[in-house]
Amino acid sequence: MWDFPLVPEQASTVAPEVDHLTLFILAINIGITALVFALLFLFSIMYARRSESEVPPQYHGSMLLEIGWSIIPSLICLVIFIWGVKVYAEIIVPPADSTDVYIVGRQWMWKAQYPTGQREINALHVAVGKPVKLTITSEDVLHSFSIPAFRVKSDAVPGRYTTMWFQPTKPGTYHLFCTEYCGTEHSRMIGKIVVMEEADHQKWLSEKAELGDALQGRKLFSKLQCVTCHAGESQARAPSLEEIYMKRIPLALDKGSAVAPGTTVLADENYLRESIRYPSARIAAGFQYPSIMPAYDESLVSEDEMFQLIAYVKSLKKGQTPTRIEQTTIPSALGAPAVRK
Amino acid sequence: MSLTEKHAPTKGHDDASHGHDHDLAHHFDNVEQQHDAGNLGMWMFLTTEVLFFGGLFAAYTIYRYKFEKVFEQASNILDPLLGGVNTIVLIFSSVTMAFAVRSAQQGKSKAIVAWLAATIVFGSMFLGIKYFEWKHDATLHVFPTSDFNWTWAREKHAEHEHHESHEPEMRGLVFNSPKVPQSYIDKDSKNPEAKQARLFFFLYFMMTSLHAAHMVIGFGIMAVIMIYAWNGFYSANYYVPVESVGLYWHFVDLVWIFLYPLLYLLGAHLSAGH
Amino acid sequence: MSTMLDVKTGSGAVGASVGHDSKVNYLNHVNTAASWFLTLDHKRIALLYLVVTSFMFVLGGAYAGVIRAELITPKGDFVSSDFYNKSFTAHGVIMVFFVLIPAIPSVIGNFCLPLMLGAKDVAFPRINLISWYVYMAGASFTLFALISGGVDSGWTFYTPLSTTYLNSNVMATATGLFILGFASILTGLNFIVTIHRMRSPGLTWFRLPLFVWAIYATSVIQLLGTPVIAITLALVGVERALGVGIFDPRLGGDPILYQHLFWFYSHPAVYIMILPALGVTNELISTFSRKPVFGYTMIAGSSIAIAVFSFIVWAHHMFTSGLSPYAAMFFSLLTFSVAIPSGIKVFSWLATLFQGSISFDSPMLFAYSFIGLFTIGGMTGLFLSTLGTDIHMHDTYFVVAHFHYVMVGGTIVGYLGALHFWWPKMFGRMYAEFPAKISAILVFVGFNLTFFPQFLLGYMGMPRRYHEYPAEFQVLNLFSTAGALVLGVGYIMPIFYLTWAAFFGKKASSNPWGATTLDWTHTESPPSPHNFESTPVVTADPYDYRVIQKEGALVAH
Amino acid sequence: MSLHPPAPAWTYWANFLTLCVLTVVTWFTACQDLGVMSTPIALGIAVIKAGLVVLFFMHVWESTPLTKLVIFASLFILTVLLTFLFTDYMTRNYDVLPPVPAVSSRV
Repeated sequence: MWDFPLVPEQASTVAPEVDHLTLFILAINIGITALVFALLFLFSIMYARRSESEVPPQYHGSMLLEIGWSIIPSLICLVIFIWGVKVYAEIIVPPADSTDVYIVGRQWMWKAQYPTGQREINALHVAVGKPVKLTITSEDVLHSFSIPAFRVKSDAVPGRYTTMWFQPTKPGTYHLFCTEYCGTEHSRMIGKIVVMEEADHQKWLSEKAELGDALQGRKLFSKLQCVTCHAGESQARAPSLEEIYMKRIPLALDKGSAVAPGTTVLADENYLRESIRYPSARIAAGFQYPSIMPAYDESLVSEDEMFQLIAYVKSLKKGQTPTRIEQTTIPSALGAPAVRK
Repeated sequence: MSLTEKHAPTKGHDDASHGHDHDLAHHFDNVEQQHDAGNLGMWMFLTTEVLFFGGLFAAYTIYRYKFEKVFEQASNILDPLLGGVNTIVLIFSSVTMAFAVRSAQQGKSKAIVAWLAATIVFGSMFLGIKYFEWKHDATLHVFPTSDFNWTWAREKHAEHEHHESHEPEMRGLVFNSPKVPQSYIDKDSKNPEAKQARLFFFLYFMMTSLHAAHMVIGFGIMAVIMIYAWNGFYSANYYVPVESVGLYWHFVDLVWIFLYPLLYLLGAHLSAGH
Repeated sequence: MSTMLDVKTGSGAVGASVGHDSKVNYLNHVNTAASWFLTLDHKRIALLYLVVTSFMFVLGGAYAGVIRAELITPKGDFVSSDFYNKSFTAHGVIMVFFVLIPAIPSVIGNFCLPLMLGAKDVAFPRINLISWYVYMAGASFTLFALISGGVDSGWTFYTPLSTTYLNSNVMATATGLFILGFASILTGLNFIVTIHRMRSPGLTWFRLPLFVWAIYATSVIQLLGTPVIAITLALVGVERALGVGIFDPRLGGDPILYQHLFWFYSHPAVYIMILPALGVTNELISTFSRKPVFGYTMIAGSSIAIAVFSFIVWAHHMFTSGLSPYAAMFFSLLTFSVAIPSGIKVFSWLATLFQGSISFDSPMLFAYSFIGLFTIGGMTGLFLSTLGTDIHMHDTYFVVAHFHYVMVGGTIVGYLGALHFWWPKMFGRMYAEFPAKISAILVFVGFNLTFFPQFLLGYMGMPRRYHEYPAEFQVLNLFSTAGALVLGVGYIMPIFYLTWAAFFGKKASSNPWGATTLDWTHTESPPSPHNFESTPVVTADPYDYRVIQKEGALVAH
Repeated sequence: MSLHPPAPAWTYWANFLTLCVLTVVTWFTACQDLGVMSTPIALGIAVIKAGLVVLFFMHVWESTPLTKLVIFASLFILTVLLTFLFTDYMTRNYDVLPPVPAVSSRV
């Protein structure tokens, strides 16, 4: 009964960073708290009332002391803040070579899907030493994807994407919690993060393989007739999507709008998503407002399908836009589907 | 909310015999203290009102930033001319209110009643115009309920602009909203801008109805004060309630001064050419 | 000279100063039901508040009991998850809105403020009474919501859960809180005007007792913050009723905006709770060490600084909620600004004790307890304002422990200290010192036993609002529940001995503690219906213990 | 005795006329297409109008510094609410810091 842990496992690259900062703040905490308690104790003994008519010296303050205990804590706070931002930057900025995994939360389960098509529920299998970037959304209410062993957490917000990343350092099984209260079965919206050796993870991936996300997205791209306008030609009625991901897109200026000239937008997942759900929201320069593109809401493109479309757009290289009549071969970059056993 | 804290001489705590003068509540030392306390209290109350409407203004600002174009188009549905006329009517009621307070400062009780009555008349005129605006809004299906239809609203609004035909529906007091055909509902359900426009109209109705509610409450307070004034309750030494309702009414005016450009004028330029 | 000595013991032997047996006081001058329920006397209104907030505290505590009992085992075997969720919601709503926010301002503030200012009453006695009835109306709605099925949104009412997905009594609760907001606003308004306009001759701003400064700062927050939560809850209500999507992403709205508006009030609300307790502590530390509060100006200024800063830090509740990282850094930096004035206060109290003449009466024990718990609560706040560590600790039990240290260890302990301090003034009778000391110690020990393990749980990653939890967290949860039992006993004891003392305790003198503020030096215990025989004229600083000695002003009326 | 001598009546009428003129001006400018300037102009006129109402109808022109402080405090907090909200909304679409080099080169 007495062997219970007091510190969670350190299983990601940021975990030691967070723990170092925690220890630093803890040291300051203990230092000041101990000082306060010690002085309380000391003064209580030294200055306990000796006689009922005792009148202690009546003085009102000391400018030096007061300035001292305003300035010194301020400086300490500044140090903590700067260190905190440094660790925060590590926590939120994923490395360029991260693997994407898409997470959809709903009452009361987590769905994960890999770009290569594997799907799982309330679990996430990842390889040790490989950075993973999660793109998270929710189908209903707010949730929060929390892995204490990795010291990372991000809310799942319906209607938009949030991201987080981690790089596991230790094989094992760790807790996955929903930490944003989401209704009756909130405490059952839990799961496990399984960190495997890379070879095991590859094996696991191939066992679970299905049609890749990008490939699924390509099918949708044809089925929804996106290709009719996004033809990848300069005369097309809609912008080419080739290699558009993470580019800066100049925005169209239209009458009466407050968009300043030269405004650009980063074509990240959130922008791609917005352009599918609300095409007129931010239109690329050179195209008409309102957009001729119909808006694709949840009934036309579900959150899962949205991830597939985005995966496809992200994978789209120069000259790979399919022609209107399907005849090109499947680009190899999309992760050829493994055959199910 | 009138900060009426004066006690009639026989009421209040049971020490009315302290030799206070007639206009002074027992716990104050003199009439200046009493007046300053009442005045400060009313200003404090108005600060909470600023923040009360401030929450809505914050929501408005954020959504206007996010859905700028749709907010302009939605604003264009409203009639800036009617809004402008209403602005002037409301400002005029503020003038009459200012004169009511001025009469109170001079200790002219009957004049207070007259000016307050004028304020209520012009305030009611404002609400009357508002009523006909809302009635027109009902025909356009812009009430932000499930009945809202953006496609319909834009189409009907364009028709109105071309024919200049406000007249027929202005008759009668009953709200009358023709049924929207299914095709419009289908169109709306595929158009996310409909949701954004609905947000604009939600904010529009929320803000204007909250404003109107404040006016109606103001009428009630004014009515009570008119009765007191008629009976000579106020004097040049004691007129905090009149002054307070005056501050309140001017505040209501202030809110409208900001609502007018934010709600009505935002999209006025879109139909500038017609 | 030696009266102080006698008076201090609070025994019946202080005949010299106590001749009030036959005197008329605010408690006995008239005693019909109407004289209580329609009273305009700030002292009686304070007692009305005392009764209802105490009732609410017991009710909220009972819900806490349900939570702690459920968490004894990792499995959800004591109550259903639905009832568990309703319990923590009820616990939060009742404790935050009906106990912590009104407790010190409405009970202690209402009672002491005019006494400390040398005024006959607050500026607007009728509005004072109205605000109590508004409180009752709000409480009725909320209790109705709880009785008729409860509400399970959490006290934060996060959208879109509260607006679209729940079918419990969100509407009734939101209505109750909307109404309650006006009680808070009216009280704050009344206090500010009172402090500005009702001070005695000679009582300049820098001669005010520091409790008055704290109440002033609190009232500013109440006035400026509360209307925002009122309109936000109104929006939630309208959205629920009409299905408008102002906070619902499916209808174009933004759930994060709700959090912004909610915390714009609810973060300052934390200071509505803690500032008055900080003010009380100034009075206690000074009185029981017979020294002027060290750094008066800085303490007064820090109360105002906390009130202003409280409005610029709200988004630190949202670091993981999809806030822009730039905004996160901005708010993290600003958040540290609140730490400085809080630190100033703690250090100043220590300096006040230095070279003092410290006596350990029960109010002082609560004040000590307050300093200790507030220090721990405040210092652990550093983890949560720091971005790098907050990401891990957000929405875990670490946060729960932190805010309980501040809001319970701070506010409730400060409130208990204030009750013990002013009880003789309120009822003219002394309570038994021994059980009071036991209670103070039990509260301190029980509190730490309950909430310290939760820091560890939180760092381990246990999320808050969990009905079931992984088995490895059980040991710490057992500690916590055991501590809650001790804490419960510590809380229940005062209800008995204080109530008993109010009716049957030994008569108290007008200034049993040897305090120096007007409420002690110039009024009877209990005060007469109009507080002062004649308007007092103030000629000295608030905490000068020599003056008292020299002039024997203890008994001078 | 009177607590406050009343202001001359013509000040109220002059104020009223100015407010009416400003209302017409704001209506007229709003109907022109002024691009990004239209909202600042409309709000600027609204602020002037509000100022006139506050200063003369509400007698702040001749009021105590305390009243002015109260007004300042409420407007200050309102400004904090409106501007600080934008620290979030205006920076949401920024690049999230420069991308970090690939892990392989870091470890």
